[in-house]
Amino acid sequence: MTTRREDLARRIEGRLAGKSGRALWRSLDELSREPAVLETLRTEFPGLPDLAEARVGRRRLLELMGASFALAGLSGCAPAEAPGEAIPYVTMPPGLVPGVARHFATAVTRGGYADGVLAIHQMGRPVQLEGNPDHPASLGALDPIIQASILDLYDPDRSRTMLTAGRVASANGMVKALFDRLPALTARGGDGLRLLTGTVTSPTLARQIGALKRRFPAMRWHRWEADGRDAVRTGAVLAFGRPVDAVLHLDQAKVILAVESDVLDSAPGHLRYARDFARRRRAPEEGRPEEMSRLYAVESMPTLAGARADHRFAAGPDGVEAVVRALAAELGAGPAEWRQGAPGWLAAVVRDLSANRGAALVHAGPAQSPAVHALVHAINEALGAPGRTVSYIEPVEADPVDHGESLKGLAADMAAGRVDTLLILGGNPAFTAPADLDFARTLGKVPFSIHLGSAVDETAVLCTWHIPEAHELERWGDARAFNGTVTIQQPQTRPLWGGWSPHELLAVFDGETRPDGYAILRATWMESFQGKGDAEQQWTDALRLGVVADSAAAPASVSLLPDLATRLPAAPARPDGGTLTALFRPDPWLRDGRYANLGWLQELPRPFTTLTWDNALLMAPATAERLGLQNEDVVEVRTTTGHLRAPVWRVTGHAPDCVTLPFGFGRKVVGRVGRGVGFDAFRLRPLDHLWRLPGVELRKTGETYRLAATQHHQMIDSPDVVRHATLDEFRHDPGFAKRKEPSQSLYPDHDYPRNAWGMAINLNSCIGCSACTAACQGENNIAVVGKDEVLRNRQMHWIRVDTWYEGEAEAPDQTYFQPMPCMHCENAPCEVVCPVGATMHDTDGLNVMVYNRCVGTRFCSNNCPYKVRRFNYFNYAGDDNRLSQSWNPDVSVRARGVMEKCTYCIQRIREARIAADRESRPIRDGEVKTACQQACPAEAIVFGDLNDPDSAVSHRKASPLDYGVLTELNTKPRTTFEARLRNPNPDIQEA
Amino acid sequence: MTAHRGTGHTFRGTLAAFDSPDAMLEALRRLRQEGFTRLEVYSPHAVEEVDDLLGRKPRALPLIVVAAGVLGAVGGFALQYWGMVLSYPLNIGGRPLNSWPAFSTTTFELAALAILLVGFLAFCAFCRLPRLYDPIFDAPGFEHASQERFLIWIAEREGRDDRDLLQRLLPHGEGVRIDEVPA
Amino acid sequence: MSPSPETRADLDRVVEPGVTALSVTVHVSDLVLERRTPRWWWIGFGLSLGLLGLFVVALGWLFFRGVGVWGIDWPVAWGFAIGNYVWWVGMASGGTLISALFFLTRSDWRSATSRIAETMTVFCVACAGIMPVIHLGRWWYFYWLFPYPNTMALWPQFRSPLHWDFVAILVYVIGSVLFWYVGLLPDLATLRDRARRRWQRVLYGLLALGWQGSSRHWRQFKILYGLFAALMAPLVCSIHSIVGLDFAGGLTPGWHETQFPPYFVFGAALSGFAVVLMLVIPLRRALDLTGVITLRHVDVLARLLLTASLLLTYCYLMEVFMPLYRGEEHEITVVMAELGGYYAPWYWAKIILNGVVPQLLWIRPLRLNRPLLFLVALGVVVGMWIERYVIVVGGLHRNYTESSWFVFMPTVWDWATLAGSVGLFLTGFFLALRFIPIVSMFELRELLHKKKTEGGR
Amino acid sequence: MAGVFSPTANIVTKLVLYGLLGGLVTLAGGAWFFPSTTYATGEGIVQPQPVPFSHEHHVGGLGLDCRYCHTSVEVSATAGLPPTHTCMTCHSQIWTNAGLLAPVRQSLATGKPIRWNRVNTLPDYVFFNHGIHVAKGVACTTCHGPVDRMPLTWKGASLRMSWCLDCHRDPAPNLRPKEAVFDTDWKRTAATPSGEQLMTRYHIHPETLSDCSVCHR
Repeated sequence: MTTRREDLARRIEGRLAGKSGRALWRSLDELSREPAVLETLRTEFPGLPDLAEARVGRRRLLELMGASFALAGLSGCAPAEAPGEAIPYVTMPPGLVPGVARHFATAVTRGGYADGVLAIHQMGRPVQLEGNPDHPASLGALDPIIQASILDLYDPDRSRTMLTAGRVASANGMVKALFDRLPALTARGGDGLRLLTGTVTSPTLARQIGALKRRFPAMRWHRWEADGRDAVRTGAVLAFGRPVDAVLHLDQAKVILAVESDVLDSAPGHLRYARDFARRRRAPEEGRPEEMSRLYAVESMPTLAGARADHRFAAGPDGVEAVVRALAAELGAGPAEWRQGAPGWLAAVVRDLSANRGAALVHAGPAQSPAVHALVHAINEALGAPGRTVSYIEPVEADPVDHGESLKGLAADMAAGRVDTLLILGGNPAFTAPADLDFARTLGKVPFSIHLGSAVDETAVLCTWHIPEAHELERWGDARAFNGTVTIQQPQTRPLWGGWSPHELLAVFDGETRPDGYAILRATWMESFQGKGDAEQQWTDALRLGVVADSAAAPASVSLLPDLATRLPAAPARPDGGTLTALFRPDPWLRDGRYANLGWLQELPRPFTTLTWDNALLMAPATAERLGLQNEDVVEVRTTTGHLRAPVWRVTGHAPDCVTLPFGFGRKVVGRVGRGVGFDAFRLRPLDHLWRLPGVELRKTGETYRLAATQHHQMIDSPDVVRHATLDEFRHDPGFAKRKEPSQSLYPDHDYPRNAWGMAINLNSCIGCSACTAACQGENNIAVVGKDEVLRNRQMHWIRVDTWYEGEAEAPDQTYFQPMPCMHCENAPCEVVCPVGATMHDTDGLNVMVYNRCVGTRFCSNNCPYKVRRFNYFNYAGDDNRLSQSWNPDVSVRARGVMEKCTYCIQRIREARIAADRESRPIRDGEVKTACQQACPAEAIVFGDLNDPDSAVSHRKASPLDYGVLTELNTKPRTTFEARLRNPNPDIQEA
Repeated sequence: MTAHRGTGHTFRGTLAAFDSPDAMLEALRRLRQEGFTRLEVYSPHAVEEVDDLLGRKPRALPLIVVAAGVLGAVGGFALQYWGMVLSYPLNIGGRPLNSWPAFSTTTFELAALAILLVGFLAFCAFCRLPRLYDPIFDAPGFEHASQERFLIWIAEREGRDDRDLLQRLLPHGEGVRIDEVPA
Repeated sequence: MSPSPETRADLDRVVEPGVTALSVTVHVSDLVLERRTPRWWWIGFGLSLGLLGLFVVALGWLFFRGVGVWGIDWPVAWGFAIGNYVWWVGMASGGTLISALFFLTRSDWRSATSRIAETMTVFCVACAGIMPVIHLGRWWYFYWLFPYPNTMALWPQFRSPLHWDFVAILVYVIGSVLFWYVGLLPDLATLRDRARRRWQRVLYGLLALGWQGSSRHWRQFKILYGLFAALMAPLVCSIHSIVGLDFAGGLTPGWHETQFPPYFVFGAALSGFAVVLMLVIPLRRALDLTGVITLRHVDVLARLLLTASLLLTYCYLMEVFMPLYRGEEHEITVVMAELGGYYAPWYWAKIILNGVVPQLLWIRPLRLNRPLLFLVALGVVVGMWIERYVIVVGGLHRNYTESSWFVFMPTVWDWATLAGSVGLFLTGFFLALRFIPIVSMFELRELLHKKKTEGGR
Repeated sequence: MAGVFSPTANIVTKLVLYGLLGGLVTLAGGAWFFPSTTYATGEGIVQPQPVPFSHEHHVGGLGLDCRYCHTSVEVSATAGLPPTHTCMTCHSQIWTNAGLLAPVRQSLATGKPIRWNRVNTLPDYVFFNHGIHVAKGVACTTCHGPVDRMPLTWKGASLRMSWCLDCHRDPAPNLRPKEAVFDTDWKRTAATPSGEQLMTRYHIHPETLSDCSVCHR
């Protein structure tokens, strides 16, 4: 194998000799189509169908449609052409059955923290990710970002060769270059050797770095995570004197105050938290109304938690901190003067919290100041939360330090020329570093710098060496989850482009020329398994289950330090009227920009704004009103750190007097997808104001910039689409969501003797995280269409998450999320109007779509009252540059001119049906899970057989809250919703 | 020798041309009284009375067309019934397989189609069209029949010489004698 | 032929004095056979060809890239193509109504205008027939709508209004072409006999199929033509009812209208008469036909235009009244959106052009003022296109699901397709002007004869 | 003035009309019959192969079971092609130097797979599953033809949609007892249960089998 890799490398070197800069990247791109390269790749992975051929194979569908229609139609498919090739293995991998999917447990990290996944393999290649039910952070669910990592794996824009100074180099060259430096370094005890990583939770990496430190005492290890949790860490240190991590138990929490909390969007363990939260919100319809939790939220920029809150209060950053301080004071954790100026509603909240001592919880997001976090710890203490609704564990991050300080130090040393060998393991600091560090320029001064990265990015081009990083699905590794649980990451395929893992790179320092990641990892664990019984057995179990048994972090016994209040930094001054504060927030999907080249994420509508393919300067409608700004007006943003131009977008429920600058966009050196998308907010983000920067000036430029939003009408008009009530109303009238249904019909009642598939979507559970949309996109080969098409409202998502506001646009009383897949109406209006019968019912009552019969009249879409059908206006799938083997082979790739829509994942139903029929038994409940159901962290979506009274879905539909949308049209939808319940605090309602 | 040539005249005969339909009709009437049977009229537009004088009643075409219409309708409905109920029955939007109200429009249209096509073909058949050549076209002055003249063709009666008789019968019209119509 | 003071008598005359069977025959056939092509023809034909070229380009790009080149989006998945289709097929009805319906009513003013009307129909239908095909996402599979035996063992879905429509337009194309051609036979024979150039005699000889004008031919001709007329009249109504059902058959608010079938028939008639007027007014001068296409014709057509406009206006009122009366929330939303929403300007333009302006024609002097009449007709033609456009997008852009509300923004290719189709029509019509007798000669001979026997009026 | 056309014109007209009619009939007939020609279906067509593998010899002659090479046929959508190793299990012992088998040995040596030419293929939008058919008593030979008599493998059936539907609508005639599914020279005897009996035994419900979603996703 290695030999073949090397002569690939040599061939590539030959091809690229003398090329540099632009030309280099372009030819790299061409290279990916080079027969020579393809040849090597294919023989490297017999499992993969030949890339070129696979492409053709996939395209054959399209050809069939475009090709001469002389006889094609008469015969249904073209006259027999050469059927192409069939390529078997040379040696069948053990346990592989061609055509049968296999699951392997591993983990994918996000900001260093692991989410357990199952990689689903077809013909020996991973095609999809699902959550690992045995993993504490995932419990079988997945968020869009982790799901998209499979797309990242197959991203053709990932870097494929070693580069030095823009020229292609061989691995040996790199190893040699590193070896050459070792003697000098050793002599200096490692002085000038620096390591820069993101948040590290990997025990193995920690072990390796530890060893490296022992060998080079003067080496320094720097950390930088752009959307990191410095404030959380510092807050803990302020409160307890040492860093600890907090693990929440929302299933125990009756009353919760979320302080711009990321508990439902992105906090480590948010999937788990979402599930616990949702369970308690479903309690009333399951007959335990007293268990329903109550959620308060105070925040500047809307969060998912805020959207689900029973009472949401918008306040600027200063206002938020004032609230927390006042709350602390009320609970005796702070001086009385903090109370003054507290908003009226706080009293009621305090009463509610302290009334539920031991079942109350306060949580603050990473964008809040350390003071807030410290106070939150104090408040929780006062509320008797520790041990009940929150518990403290030893930090999951290895050797936690303050990332900001750490990076600052590195920048200073680089500027001063004290760094001569710099290893950057992942991450893209040249892009994400605070503006005032001027990191990019100083990085250029480092004589020998190695960047290990999965793609050529802003940092790669500044380093003397770039090493293609093996994707997490391509390499051996380990990582810890929010509660410390370790997962061993096993490679799902050989590195497609011969990437290196950080473990392997560090091992080069131990004199290894071809380090073996597997051996390195195994060493760590064999050691730690020693003396705990059969190490080999534990190792295989860990691999099989995807978690290392009882590896969760030890609980930390901490006690609150006295006189916390006095040690806190002063509260931020309330900005005098008029001046705006800028809030820096990560884009929900691109985070710090590392996912910018993933089409799925670019096109996934952002919560609240429903924006795609762009970031925007977000502000409250009132603020926009005051400044005379409309959506899409371009303004010049001036701060002490610089200025940039950004389009404006109004966000209902945003706090006044502050504007949000989402970062992660505006990448410069990036693949084809992420190029020229959005503006770079990092350019304004200073180190000492990572999350909020006062004194921003906006100047209207008079220009406008079109933004691609997917929902243009968000204020609820018709009361029937989203039905809701308060807990009390529900108690008095449980059937409030029911309406009079049309009783008689012209049409006969079809009966569905075998199965009657149906879906129930619980609006009490749904947190609007879009995991369903992303999962559906991956499972069903849904194409990415690009900004121009979204501007024409041609996005293809089969299940969309509608976002509704009620009340006045300023501060909406309520935000509702409603996932909308196909309703699979029994009297489907779409079917009747199709002139070729391309869509019809099957015996299980599914509203199915035969893509290849569709001629594209689009009448079905016009006639669909729910507007859930999507049309291929162009050859979207064909124009997509993703590698052909990344498509799901169980689902047709749709061609130009064809209508498509949610099929309840018919491919999964058919698979289960065949399995069941082979054993001549009925399909068991839960045997078929749709992709959206699988991914939903909140268990909002349940799918199953309506003929089976004991099926989960039948139970859901038996709920009094169950209702169908637009049933007055006598469409008889199979997909129904459970109405949303709110649990408002009566005291506040009166106020 | 008396073989019909489509337009119903024999080789020998007389072609009389008139400037007005009334004169033509007058002559025709007299010819009938004298017992001339094999006559044909060529005119630039239809003249109602001619048919009565020549005693010809059209019946076939309407019947054929009606029959075609009925067949078209029945066939049209049968086609749809076959496709939707018998050949490949599918549950389309929960509608009954035999959605006859929905089939009615197509049934009507197909009936109309049958009428149009059959009607035209039958018309061609009855008029023996297309027939690019006919001896009558070679008759001198015949081209006026499509413009402003009204012609009567009087077939010569076997073994009789009607010249004087015709002279008498058509005094005002200028009769034209044709000896031989080149075949 | 200067416009003499128009008295009652003038308005009753369908033929000016001094026009004889021969003079008509000679004049009309010489237009085709003898007269050298006038400059205005060349100019007009050139422009038409230019537009036709645009059509070709537009379709080429469409076929190459896909229907995405148009502005259609989600939820507005139908745009210009369908609007154009309804518009063209509507105008086509004008010819059929005049030549079929008024044949049955034995209206003597029909004879001189029928040929122009029918020819117009043929080319309108051609334009209409193209639209539904090119609007398909995969137009190259349009023949899947034919019920033909295939190895997929599949059939079209006969319940779909689109399929009714497909059959209807097919029958209508065949019908109007046959009707037109049968009506042409005697005149083609006349051309054959009057032609002096060899190629003309051969050409028209072939086209005339050997028509002799014998009593036998005339007899069968009369029957067939009567039957066709009796069939085409209801057929044309069925076409537009079905086109109406394309929308009424769907449950989209604003489309699901019981009144649509008659509504569309009225609309079709209105636009049809308008186009005939737009053609007749200039042609009677340009081709020196004032002798046979008299003020009476103009007057009658204008009255018909007015009548149709009144009928349609009633439908417009109902279109607003019924939803309010039914009180169905979404339908009201759509009505309100049309009255005051994004498409309000279009909506009101349609009301003014189709409903208000034609009311001028109550006044006879205005009715007889040809330039004004031409403008009114032009307004109606434009107005009718707008009506179709508003119907198509109106219901879709304010559908049941508020979260999908969005508007339709046409692209340059939408406009190119529309303009191009006009080019196709004009090209065809100009060719017809040059090569076929644009007035039915034999019918006029018949008419003149009838008039004479009735006593020379 | 003489007429435009001579008498021959009428004959020519007739000829042209009959010609058109004939042409139309031929065209329709052609369109009707062409799809069922082997040219269109590829039925019975042999594909050239890198190694002239003979099912006749291996199955008919040596009596190898289908599953020996097509291992996944019972459990998977695809029957599976034998890896080079499978060939070598025998051919490392016998015919070790046969020139015909050079490509096989080379494949093993170089690790480059043998590139066979497909004989049967379906469009990408059709999803066929071998496992379920085998499980319900549809034999290999039912669709692939008399494999045991194929010196070089040819396409056994048209694989047209209508061909699939024929069986999905009326499976009975094509069913045999499960245990005989891989038996290439099986004959229906008086003892064999009827197709109807097998349908009940294997719970086959034709009314569900012509659902579009059975094959199209």
